[in-house]
Amino acid sequence: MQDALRLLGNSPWSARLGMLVVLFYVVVAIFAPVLTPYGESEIVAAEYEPWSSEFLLGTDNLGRDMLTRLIYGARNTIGIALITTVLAFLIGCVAGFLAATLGGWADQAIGRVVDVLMAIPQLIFALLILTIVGTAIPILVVVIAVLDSTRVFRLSRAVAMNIVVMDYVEVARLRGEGLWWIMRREVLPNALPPLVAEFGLRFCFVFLLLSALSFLGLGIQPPTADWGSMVRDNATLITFGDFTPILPAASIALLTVGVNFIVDWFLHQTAGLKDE
Amino acid sequence: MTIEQELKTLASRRGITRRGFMERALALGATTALATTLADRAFAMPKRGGRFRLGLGHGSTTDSLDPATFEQLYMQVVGSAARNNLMEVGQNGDLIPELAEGFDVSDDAKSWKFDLRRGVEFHNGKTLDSNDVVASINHHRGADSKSAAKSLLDAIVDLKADGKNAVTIALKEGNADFPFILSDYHVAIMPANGDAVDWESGVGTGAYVLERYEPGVRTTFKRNPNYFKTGYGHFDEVEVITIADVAARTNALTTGEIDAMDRVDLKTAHLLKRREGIKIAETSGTQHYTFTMRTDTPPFDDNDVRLALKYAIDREAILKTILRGHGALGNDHPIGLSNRYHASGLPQRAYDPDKARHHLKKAGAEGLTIDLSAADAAFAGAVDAAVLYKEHAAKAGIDINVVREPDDGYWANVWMKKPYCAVYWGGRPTEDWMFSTAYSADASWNDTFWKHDRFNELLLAARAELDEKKRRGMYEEMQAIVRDDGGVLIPMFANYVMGLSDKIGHGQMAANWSMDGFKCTERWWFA
Amino acid sequence: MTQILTMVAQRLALGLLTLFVVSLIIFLGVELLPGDLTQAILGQAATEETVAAFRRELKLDLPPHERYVAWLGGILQGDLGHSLANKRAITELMGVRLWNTLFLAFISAAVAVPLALGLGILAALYRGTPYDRAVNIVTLSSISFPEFFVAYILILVLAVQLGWFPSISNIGEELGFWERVYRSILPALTLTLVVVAHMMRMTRAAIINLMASPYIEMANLKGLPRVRIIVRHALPNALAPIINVVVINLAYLVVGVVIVEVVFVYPGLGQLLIDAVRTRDIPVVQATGLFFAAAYILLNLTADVLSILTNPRLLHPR
Amino acid sequence: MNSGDSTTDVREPLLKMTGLRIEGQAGERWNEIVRGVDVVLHRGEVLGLIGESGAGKSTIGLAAMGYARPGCRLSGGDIVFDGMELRGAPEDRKRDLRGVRIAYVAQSAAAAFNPAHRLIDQFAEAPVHHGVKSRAEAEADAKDLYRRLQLPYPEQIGYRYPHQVSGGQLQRAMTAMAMSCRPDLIVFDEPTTALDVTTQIEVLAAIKDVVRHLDAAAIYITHDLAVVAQMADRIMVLRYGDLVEEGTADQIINRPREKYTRELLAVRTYRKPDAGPPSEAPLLRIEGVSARYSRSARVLEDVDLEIGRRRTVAVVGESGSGKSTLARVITGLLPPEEGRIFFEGEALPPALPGRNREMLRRLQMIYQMPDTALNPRQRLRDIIGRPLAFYLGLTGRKREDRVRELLEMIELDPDDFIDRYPTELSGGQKQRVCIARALAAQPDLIICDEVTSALDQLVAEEILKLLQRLQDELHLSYMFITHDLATVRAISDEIVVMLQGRIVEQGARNDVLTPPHHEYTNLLLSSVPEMKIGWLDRTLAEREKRRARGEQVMESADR
Repeated sequence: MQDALRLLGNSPWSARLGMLVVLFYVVVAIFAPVLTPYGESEIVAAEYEPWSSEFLLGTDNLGRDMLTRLIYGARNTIGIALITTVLAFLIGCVAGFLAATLGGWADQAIGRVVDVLMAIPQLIFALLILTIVGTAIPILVVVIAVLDSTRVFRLSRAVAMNIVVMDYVEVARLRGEGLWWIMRREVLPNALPPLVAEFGLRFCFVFLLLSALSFLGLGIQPPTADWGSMVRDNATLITFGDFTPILPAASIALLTVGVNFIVDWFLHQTAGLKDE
Repeated sequence: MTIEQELKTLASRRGITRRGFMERALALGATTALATTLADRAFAMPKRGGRFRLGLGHGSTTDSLDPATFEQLYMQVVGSAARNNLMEVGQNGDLIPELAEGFDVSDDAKSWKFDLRRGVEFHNGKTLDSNDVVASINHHRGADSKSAAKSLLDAIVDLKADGKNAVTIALKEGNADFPFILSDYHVAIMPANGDAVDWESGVGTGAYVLERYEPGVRTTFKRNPNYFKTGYGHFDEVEVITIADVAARTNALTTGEIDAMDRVDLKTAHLLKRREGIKIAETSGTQHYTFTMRTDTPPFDDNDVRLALKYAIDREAILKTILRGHGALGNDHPIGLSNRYHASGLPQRAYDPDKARHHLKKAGAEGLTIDLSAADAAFAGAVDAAVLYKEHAAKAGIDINVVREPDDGYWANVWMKKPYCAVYWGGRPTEDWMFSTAYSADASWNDTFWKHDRFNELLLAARAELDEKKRRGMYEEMQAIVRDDGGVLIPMFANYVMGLSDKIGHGQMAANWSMDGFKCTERWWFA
Repeated sequence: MTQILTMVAQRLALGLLTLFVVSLIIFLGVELLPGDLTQAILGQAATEETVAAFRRELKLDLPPHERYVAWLGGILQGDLGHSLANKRAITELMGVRLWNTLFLAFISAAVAVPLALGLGILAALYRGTPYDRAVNIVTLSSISFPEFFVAYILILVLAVQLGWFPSISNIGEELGFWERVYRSILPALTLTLVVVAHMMRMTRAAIINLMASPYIEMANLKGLPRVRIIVRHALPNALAPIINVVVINLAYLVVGVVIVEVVFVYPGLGQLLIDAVRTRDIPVVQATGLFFAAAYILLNLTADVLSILTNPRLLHPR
Repeated sequence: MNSGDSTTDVREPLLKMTGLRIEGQAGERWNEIVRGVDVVLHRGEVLGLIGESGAGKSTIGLAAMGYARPGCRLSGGDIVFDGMELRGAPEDRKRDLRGVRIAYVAQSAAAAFNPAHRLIDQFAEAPVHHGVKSRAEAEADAKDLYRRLQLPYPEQIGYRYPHQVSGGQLQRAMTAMAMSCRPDLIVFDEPTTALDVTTQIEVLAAIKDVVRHLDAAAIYITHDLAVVAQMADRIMVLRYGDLVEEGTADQIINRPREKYTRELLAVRTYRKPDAGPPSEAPLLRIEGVSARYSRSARVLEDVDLEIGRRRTVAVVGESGSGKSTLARVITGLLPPEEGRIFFEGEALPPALPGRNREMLRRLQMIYQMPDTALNPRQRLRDIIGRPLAFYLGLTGRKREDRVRELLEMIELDPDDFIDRYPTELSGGQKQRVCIARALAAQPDLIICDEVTSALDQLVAEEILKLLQRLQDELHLSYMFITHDLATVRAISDEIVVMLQGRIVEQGARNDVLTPPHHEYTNLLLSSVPEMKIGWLDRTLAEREKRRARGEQVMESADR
């Protein structure tokens, strides 16, 4: 704990900025109902009200408060991206550790399945599946998680490969420990740093993929506030130099920049790890 | 608004002549010189030349030149550039002969004879004759036809060439509006190839000769030097480009990469208008948006529920927010202001939560919760409209749950399947056509599954009725019936809003379809 | 040498197997699409009669496995079939767009790869300096922006306000090379911004990773200058990971550019696929999906082979 | 370029470092790792730096080139090379010296050669870059030096890639590379530590010959006093960054003044008392075992072996002799291709999954690298506690007590250590924990795979003594795998000598160590450096003499 604090104390400004940003987003996301002046999809005024003391960032195309939408957007978008990433890591890590620990044909089999999944472009795969099964949020989460878990698999397998050759894993095998114990107690704790870093990066990718899907009209569905569709809904305004659509896009960018800064620094700390 | 702006708006309004414009301008206080300049600019004589680049929000790689498969604006415009019909709807909405010279009709409106224009040449040099017309119409008929126009032409029991330059058509039952059907974009005339027609080559009699066709990308044309109409087809070259993304379309127009675009983003129309060198053109036709209830499914089988839902929507707000005013209020029947027999006497239905509650109570359905399916495939802004509607209905004690359906497969899986959903209708030029397409009990697109005996009787009677006044009475009664009993909620009629470079000159714009009735290529010019 | 040939042959066989499985998945996936082609093509205008007629004509009433076998057989003979929607040969439909996609990928890569390698090497060379930090932060930020956002900003600045480049890529076969390049600059620039960061960071990381190895210290102690150390001693050994990341990004340039194509109206394969999905044009979806998978597999194969070829241990066996 | 400026005063030292201070970075703090050491080196002189890990000897060696590793900095003192101040000198001035006038030979040639380039290209790089020689001259010179260093095929070997050449040859090629510009000073940083003992002697001979021949000054860094005694004129003994003692080789070896030096000299003198012949039936019996890794050549060929109760059997051999494979076969990690293994007369299932928990419990293993044998994310409580829970079902209080007991047994204070992570331990302490973990299972036989070779000599000796005490107290049997004959002498009851997967000689300790030996045993034994000045020269002369007499003298396989 103290180590962690000391580490924080020594972090560069970019990482601190990143942490500040992420912390800010988390607080905003958690306390969205408290922070927002209006309801998520409540129509409170005429559409496209300018910025004012009543509507700090004006209103959107339906007359909903922009600030409220942005804050709820944080909640929805981050929440969904987070759940998706966690799920992707659950699937990817278990598969990756299994492949590395079992080796042999099991490794080959899992590897081939992942190869196949990876051979189909992610966005296009998502597009296909989402048109097949519809775009309910749980489905969206599962589909993206499965697709993304292939990338997690690659990393977790590579990392675990380096760990399973360690003598302490052999000690555990010789002791007669089961597969699950080895994966959970010997491999996982040692694979954590690169995986945590990867988690940050993957979170960003999922986040961007979600907004890309929203942009194509297949992401989170209205009236749920979501940054990707907020950009799309107001995209034409950009041509006329209007700020409104830039706000959610900037929110996306700021968060990913923040996460990337932290990851970057974290990777630097656990040097020698590459960012794929 | 300065005089100049007002005059410009005036000039773009339909129905005004050059003379009327001049009078109005002088009345507004403009000098004669200014009025003349403006009038010249607005009603300038067409000039020849230039390459007209048109960006349209439709078009897909899977498009084909077969008019039987036409379903969206891109192919409709492309088809209209290359081909003509027997009849056409003119710029002021009148039906005028195109490839036909005229027609004769029997008193019962069952037998029709169309005389063809002589000496019209196809792009490949072949002269138009009655065989081409028969083949082109038969292309949509018969058991194996997959044409969307098949049901339109079902009424034809016999179709024959009458010599080289005439065609006779016999109908199952009388229909005074039959020539309108022949102006439909599907029924374009193409060169016959034996019994079939040659649609693959894109050869027609139209103002432009197809040069290169890349489905989903663009189509290029050259002017047809032998075009049979005079005073049409001014551009040397035409390029029709698919630009699906509205932002990209807008950018292309602002940066001058295209000269005109369809479906302006209504949110930014006012900003686009302010751009130098760009003007907004708008026509209000028959296009309308609906929320469609299946009257054969509870709770929509109860007319009080239907009425409650009709009273629970704030049409003004929806028109203002979704269309940003580019349209007209709907009165829960599909006949628009531009239709001949529009029932202007019917009171406009307004937002009235109390009345909605009253009907709800009568139906014993207080605290009603229903799903409303919508997707932007239904119409642009459908989901937003549904969300707004949800807010309005909440005040009437109705809980509407907006279900956003995927755009893909919307027409297959939602429309005519889900009990309450958003739909758009391009509208039809005649009342009979509209009603018999979607409201008569046996219509295949009766998407409300509505059966009303009196309405169906009136429909048959009106179709064969040649007395103008009686006919009007019947159609007005039918509109009232649909309004008060039908399963359709029609909050608004949507204008066609187009963006044009101000270098584009045009006359009065036809309101029957978008892009000057699909005929912008032959009617517009570079001023 | 035979060892290398065996390894390459193995990779090739694996790639073909993967491709086969992918073809199966694509075929089944497309079969599962809801709604069907006829309905999509005829849209609101589809009646039961017309739909039935259409289905019969397209042989959609045959069982799926028969169609799969026929499809695969056709592909093996170089016949991708015909579009259900407009009956054009798929090879013809894909041909032009394939060329467009490759062209865009090529000009983006031509800018992005040398730029990324150069920046990466410089960042490794001047590690820890303000230059390094600046490049790092700029590239980090550029991967953090959604693609469509970058695209719109570029359009706003370079096309709408400055008017330097066209905002849409109206590409046709009749255009000359430079005219094509000119019209593709904005999408290429967007793609470049998206992929440069990844490649640059990987190059830098791969080189820095090696900078701690004893042979780099040795080179230092031979009194060699830093540039020579990085270019001659670090780079050759960092090639495998760099090739890998370059290939991943090249694959992205070929298969992942749907959004850029939409925003810039670039007539590439991605749009073809999206159109085909939308209209349920099964053969086109299958053919393009398969092509994308094949491109990905082929590029990965290339990376594998190049990694083998740059590994002296495999190239010069004992 | 040979000896620099000829006008320099002869008595002026070539290198003079005074009050040298070097700091290393630990997290954000800087710790002093060399604390004011003076080093003086004259032309033609060889200076030995000796000490255990952490003594700062490599750091000092590199400082002679004005170089500090990343994470280190030269924080104080002067470094004057041939009249030039190196500390604080601009980087390109130092670059002009490095490789040309001062050269470096690294510990692991396999790692220090760039795998992407041929040996001769790497040889030629420095002279060509610094403008000392043309490429052609450099190549010709390389071949000369390769010949001088007794590399096989000196004309062709330079055109190979590093991975195509064996470790001993690489080390010689690296020495040649260091010579390429005929430097005035060469820093040898543990050049033979990674080599087998029979190879080491040949490389030592080559280095000594070439240094003498070229009349270069050298700094020779090692942790092995016996080796440095052969190479150096003068020796500096270092500990924790401080100078302990400095003197001529003769004085340090024969008349050490400091206690620490005497301790270093005294390692390898421990001897286990003679146990006599085995009494009971063997605990472990191996019959005709052959094994191979998938599709490669056989690494074990028809091995027979017995280990009695309370006895220590040392398996000795060089790398690649199959001794570690033997351990893997016994533990079941690599099922044998042929042959069987009996434990207390009962046949053991060949593969690990076939063995039951009781069989696994009775056979434990301790590894060479305690760093990798302990999970860095577990506390000692869990590391030692897990076998207790797993095999013996101990939980809660009972388990805790037993863990403490075991910690006391390996001489670590339970209160202090029980909650530590492995990273908070020294190497020796880690190895003790490994022992405790093995003991927790209450085994009958422990396989010790090179358990002392990664440790400093003094620490290693402690571990050996601990193992011996535990054997006496707990009646354990050990199978001791090692390449270090000093360890074998110290701890074994019986010795098994392996070469290329076969057993070439086995028997009671004294029988094997007393002549006549098997020829290979002889080579092994005679290659172990002795703590005597001139041993290297004498041994080489002896071998030469025997060769001259026409006897066949076995040579290192790495030649």
